[in-house]
Amino acid sequence: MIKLKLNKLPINVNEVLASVSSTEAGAIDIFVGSVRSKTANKQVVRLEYEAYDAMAMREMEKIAEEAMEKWPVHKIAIHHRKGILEVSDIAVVVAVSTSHRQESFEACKFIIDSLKQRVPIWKKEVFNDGEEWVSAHA
Amino acid sequence: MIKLKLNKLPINVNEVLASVSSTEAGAIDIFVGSVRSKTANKQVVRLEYEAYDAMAMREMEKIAEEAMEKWPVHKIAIHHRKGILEVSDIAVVVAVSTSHRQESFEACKFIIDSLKQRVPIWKKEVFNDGEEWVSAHA
Amino acid sequence: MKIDILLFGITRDIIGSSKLNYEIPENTEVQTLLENLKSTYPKLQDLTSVLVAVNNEYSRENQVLKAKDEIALIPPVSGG
Amino acid sequence: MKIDILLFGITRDIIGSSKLNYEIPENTEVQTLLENLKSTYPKLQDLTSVLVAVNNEYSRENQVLKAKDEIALIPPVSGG
Repeated sequence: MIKLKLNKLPINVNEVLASVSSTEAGAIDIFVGSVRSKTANKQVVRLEYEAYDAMAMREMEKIAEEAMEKWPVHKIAIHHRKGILEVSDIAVVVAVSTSHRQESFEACKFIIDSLKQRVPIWKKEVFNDGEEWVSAHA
Repeated sequence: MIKLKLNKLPINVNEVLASVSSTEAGAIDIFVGSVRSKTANKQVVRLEYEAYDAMAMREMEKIAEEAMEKWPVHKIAIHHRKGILEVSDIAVVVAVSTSHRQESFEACKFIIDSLKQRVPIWKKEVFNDGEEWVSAHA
Repeated sequence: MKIDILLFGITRDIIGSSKLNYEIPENTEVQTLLENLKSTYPKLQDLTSVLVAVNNEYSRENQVLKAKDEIALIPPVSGG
Repeated sequence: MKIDILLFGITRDIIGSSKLNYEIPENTEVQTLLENLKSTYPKLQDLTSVLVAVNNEYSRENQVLKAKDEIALIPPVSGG
């Protein structure tokens, strides 16, 4: 079972956890990505996330389906936030429940790695003296 | 910074998350181990956990320190519950915050693997027709 | 034919709009569209990469565009 | 000398108490204690493993036990 969310609401990790819990799944791995105060020694004021919503949901679904083919996974949840985020706000949570822990780590890592490579979401870092779309330029 | 807990209280994942959050740490991996309804096709009624408290705390601390030597980790939290647990209750949560996600997965996996190998905590599975200390006999 | 191209992030900043109405010949391939856009908007050439999505999927370079396709430019993604 | 041995899990069930007061000669090593216990309580031999902790640390086999050490039997752990 796959639960996806992409909106401007704060992410509640307990809610994500509940959405992948199962009496058959003894292991859950949860990855939480949050806004760091510094990038390359520059102080971050805020981040602005935007998404190509329909395609982002589609890509997240594909990634979750790929993970379910690769590993014996019970449930997967991916919540990604968009809009304006302050330092230490949670930007993304990935949760994977499995019967055995090894698979939960591997599938969770695969999902967040793939999300960062493929899902059409963009973040702009805003500093005191300027702003920059992350990864746009080499 | 290392936060350890070993007691009979229910584990709150949001509390564990908060205890490892840091404005410098963009990545947190959280492992959640909970009670499965079945073991080897036998229905589990409950689990009974007990610990050699002083040594268990000491071993968890050593494991966390080893993780901090191996990886650039900001904070580590390990909460383990003891006493009587029902199906789907959380038995253990390990959380690791790092600057970059790869290390959070590796350190979190190392900690839960080491905990299961070394920390003096025991669980007894109670079935409808008997009970068994897990792993006691080959 | 006229197509609408959805723009996000740095490509929206470069082109100055979140949707570009753009004229292409019938049977234009994705790579030709990209070449044309890069020549109209040279700053696109400075980006690490620009991909084209068609109907919410990453496209192939030689994919032929149709008038009713939903077309979007995908600059380097940075979610997470 | 008399020592107290803390017992947990299956070892407590086998020996029937959470603390065993046990007589050992001066300078007894960990492995000798284990051999003696296994002969007094043969069911300990059926376990996958039994280790001895001394002062909250896993001990070495040839470690010599002292009267004031905190000694515990550690059957196979199963936390998590």
